[in-house]
Amino acid sequence: MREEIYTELIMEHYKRPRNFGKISKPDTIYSDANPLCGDEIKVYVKFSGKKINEIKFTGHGCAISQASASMITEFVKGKNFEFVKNLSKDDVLKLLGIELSPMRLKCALLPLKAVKMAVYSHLSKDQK
Amino acid sequence: MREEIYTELIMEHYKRPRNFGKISKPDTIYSDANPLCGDEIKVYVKFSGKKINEIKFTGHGCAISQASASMITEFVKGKNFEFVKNLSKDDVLKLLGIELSPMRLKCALLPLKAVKMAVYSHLSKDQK
Amino acid sequence: MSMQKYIKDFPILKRKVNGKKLVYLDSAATSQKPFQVIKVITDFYTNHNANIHRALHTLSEEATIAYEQAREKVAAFINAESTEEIIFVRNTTEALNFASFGLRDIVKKDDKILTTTMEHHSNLIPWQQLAKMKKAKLDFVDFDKNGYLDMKMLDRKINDAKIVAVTQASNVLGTINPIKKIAEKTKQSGSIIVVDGAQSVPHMPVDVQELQIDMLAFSGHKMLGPTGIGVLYARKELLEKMQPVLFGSDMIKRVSLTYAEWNDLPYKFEYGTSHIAGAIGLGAAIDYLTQIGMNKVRQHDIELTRYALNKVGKIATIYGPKKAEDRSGLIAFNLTNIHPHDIAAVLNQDGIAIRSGHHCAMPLHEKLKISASARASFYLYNTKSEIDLLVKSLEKINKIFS
Amino acid sequence: MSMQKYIKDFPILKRKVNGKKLVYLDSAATSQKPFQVIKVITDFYTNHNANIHRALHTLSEEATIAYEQAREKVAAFINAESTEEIIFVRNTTEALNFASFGLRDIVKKDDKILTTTMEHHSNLIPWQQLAKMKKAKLDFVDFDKNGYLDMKMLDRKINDAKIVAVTQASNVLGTINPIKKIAEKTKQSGSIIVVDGAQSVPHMPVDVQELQIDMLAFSGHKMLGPTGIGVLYARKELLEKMQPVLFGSDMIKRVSLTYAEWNDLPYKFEYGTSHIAGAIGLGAAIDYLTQIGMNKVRQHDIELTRYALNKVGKIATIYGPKKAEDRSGLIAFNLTNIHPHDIAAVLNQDGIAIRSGHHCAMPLHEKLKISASARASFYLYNTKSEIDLLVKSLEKINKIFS
Ligand SMILES: Cc1ncc(COP(=O)(O)O)c(C=O)c1O
Ligand SMILES: Cc1ncc(COP(=O)(O)O)c(C=O)c1O
Repeated sequence: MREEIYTELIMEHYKRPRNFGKISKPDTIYSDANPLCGDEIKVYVKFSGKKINEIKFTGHGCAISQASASMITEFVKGKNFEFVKNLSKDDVLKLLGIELSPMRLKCALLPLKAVKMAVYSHLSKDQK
Repeated sequence: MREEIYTELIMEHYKRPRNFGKISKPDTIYSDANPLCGDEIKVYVKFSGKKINEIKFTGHGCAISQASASMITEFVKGKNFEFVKNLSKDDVLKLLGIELSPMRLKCALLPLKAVKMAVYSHLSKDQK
Repeated sequence: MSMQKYIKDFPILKRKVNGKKLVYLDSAATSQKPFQVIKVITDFYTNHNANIHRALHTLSEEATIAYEQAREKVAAFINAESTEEIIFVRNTTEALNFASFGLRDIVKKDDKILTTTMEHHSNLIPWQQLAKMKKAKLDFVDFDKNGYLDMKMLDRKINDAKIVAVTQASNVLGTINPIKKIAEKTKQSGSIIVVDGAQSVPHMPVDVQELQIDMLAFSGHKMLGPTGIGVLYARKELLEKMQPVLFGSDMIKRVSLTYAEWNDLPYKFEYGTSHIAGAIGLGAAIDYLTQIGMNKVRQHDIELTRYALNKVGKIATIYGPKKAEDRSGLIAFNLTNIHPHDIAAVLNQDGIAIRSGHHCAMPLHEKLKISASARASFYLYNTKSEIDLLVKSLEKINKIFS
Repeated sequence: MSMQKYIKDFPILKRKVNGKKLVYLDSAATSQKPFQVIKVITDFYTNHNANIHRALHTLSEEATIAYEQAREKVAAFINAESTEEIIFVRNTTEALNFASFGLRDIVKKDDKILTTTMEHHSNLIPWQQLAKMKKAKLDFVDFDKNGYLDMKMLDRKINDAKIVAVTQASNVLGTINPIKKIAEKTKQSGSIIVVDGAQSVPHMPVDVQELQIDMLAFSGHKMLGPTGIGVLYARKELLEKMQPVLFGSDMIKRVSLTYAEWNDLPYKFEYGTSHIAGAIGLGAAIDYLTQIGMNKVRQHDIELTRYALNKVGKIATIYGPKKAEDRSGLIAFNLTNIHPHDIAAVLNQDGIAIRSGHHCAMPLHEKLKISASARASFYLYNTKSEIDLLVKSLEKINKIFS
């Protein structure tokens, strides 16, 4: 039964998301949206060297996307580029602790996509 | 059985069409085509007053359209505008002496359409 | 309710979803199909399949006749003057594109195209694009806080409009717009009225002559018909002035390497092999609806909507008019502090299918200051007890998320 | 023959026409459908019907998965690198329109678009229109008296061409053009090659990467699939540069009243509700063809064509190459002094379905100095004994008209 996607863990993160908010003077900002449902996310990152020093997000979305953003930002804080680059769909699902239908997967993966893009865009700025 | 559309009468008109050819200095010429099959017809008419004095046609098409052109031109020669205007699908079928499927009907009716348009276009020139 | 006897015609409604009997409340997205429609499609492929307009053999004749009969059924259904005015297209979106780009020679620089802020994207983007292409102006009529079109604003803006593009029924607010009134105004100002009938034609009697509509777009799949088929109606006189947008085989009379002459109406706008089975299936859907009677279909929508406004209205914020008579058969709503996705996901656990999101009406949602909504939409096969099930489930969701 | 066992899958072939068993020789116009395809369509409407990409409920998920699986099947069938390169459209004609108008920002004044004199109108008119719109030049490669493309003329004309639009198989001459060779030349000159695959993709293995094709258009209805669905393949890099031609809902990421941002590939080119059942049906048709093997399908075509060239060639003038290996599975022909319509009409009396006319290739017919031709076309369900029946009937016609 998929009702179990609304686990205590998910609901807890949804109701009290970690890292929700803005960073003043971030090194990079990245926004993305899920056009099919209107979910939006904006990721703010501050780096120290190759490490993610601070990360926050704003936006709105369903419980899954909000909980996912909360958990992923928590997970990558203090980690380096390589770590973020290697994060996969399965890592997100492991964090969330649930199984998802393809449609719902998009909700869960939007934050990961945004975090990766934020990191990549900083990386490409660096190399210029 | 529709094979009977190739009656002796039809085949006779097809092989020896009446009024096939051009009129030099006609009062009006009208061309039409059946885009779906490539049948083409060009009708030449000479009037005396309100009467069709001379009528000929050129073009190419299947046995049905050629026989129809042959019979219709024969039928309207010497007749007046009113007579042509009132000609119907049924008149053509009566002339041909056969029944036709909707698709084949287009072949049979192309000459009638062309003759009518030739007459109308002359009429509208007259009224200007 | 008097529609009860039709439910058995829809095989999918016997399905279970997550162990529960399916409650399908997403007909505004696409309707379900009665077996009468499915059977006609199957029968076409099984017994009559052939290309149309192109061959003299029996199958081709049968297919052509069936296809053109479907066109007659559509013409009769909306009371068009002639079958020449019925263009088969893919869907409402395509119809509206053909309407807008078909008018490209008529719209000049600085001309005004007037539409509304309650449009589906499909009745917005084609006009945005046409305006951009021709450097024309795009202007909007707003809706008021009850979801009604602001007719005063419309009066102010309509006089110098060249085209007025408006939906007959909003797919979010449910609002049914006074098309006849607006059409009369366009007749006075000499503008062209293009009506998005995606949510109206399937649900109420629509008579293009009585309403004085110049162009009307709608989709087969929302009115019990198959996917991939829709209709653009336009008055013959307009169609004659309009340019085709896409080009190809059947729409041509004569071609040389450098020149092409368009075919007669309606073929001028139909390119390549048509969706023959789709048109025939739409014809069967129209037969089905006609046999029930569109007035009865409309009446049923009103009853369900009134019931839903009342019951769901007690626990949710519903957008649009308060009066069921002014609405089509749908309600878009939100529960406090619960994302519509989560509503839809939990409802699905109970076998209830609704839609959540912006329903392809982002500007409308922005105006309502929400990013998304949940929407339950009804058709002739829905019942009041299904709405009761919806309410029960919504109450449960409120509990889970409290 | 080894295809015999598949005939029973096609229910329509059991039909009688004018009291005779149907002999269907018009597959180049549209193919018949095996029950496996019909069943998938019926099953969709009966058990899974919903709109796609838009809702979270189970039916919508099932429909979306089935639709996207169909896209994967198409991608695998022509060996596209990614499903992002597969755009579902109405038919070949629409695909070629999206190709031509999609390139409108790339084609400049005086640019040359090169095509051939053996094209179907669908691969001619869109380029005529694009050339007109952009004041570009349209040039043509001729075919020789045996129906082969004049490769010397092509060599002379290809160097400064921006786009080369060519059919892989002629629907009248049957000629299979050397697409790989032509594509290699376009790679040298930096031009884009657009291939009309309407008559090739259903009948032979087509590998877009191996052939180095930039864009490929084909129709579902000619390859055992339903009507109303077709495919535009284009390399991702090209699709990214191309502009959408029609505009609407699913192809959009963000919209405001004055601005729209296109969605990711392939959705950027799919507007409004897709022909969901059509795509799924096409997927089933591809499964069917793949299971037989496209090499075997091709081999069967060659055998039947060789037989027909020999037998029909004795009493009729057949156009195009003499070698069956260089031809697709069709023959267009004429009997002396008998109009093709009359041939078709009398054949129909014997239950034999062929096509007569210009087959949407007027310029080709002009080049051949004929106004029309009769065409018999084959597919995997046809047999040599059906060709024998055709020959017997043609002999009879010669007698009637002598
Ligand atoms: C070579 C060729 N191109 C294009 C087409 C057009 O296909 P459709 O009518 O499916 O768009 C056809 C079929 O009629 C064809 O034979
Ligand atoms: C008001 C309105 N207009 C247009 C459309 C687009 O219809 P389609 O997706 O069939 O093109 C819809 C349906 O989604 C709609 O509700």
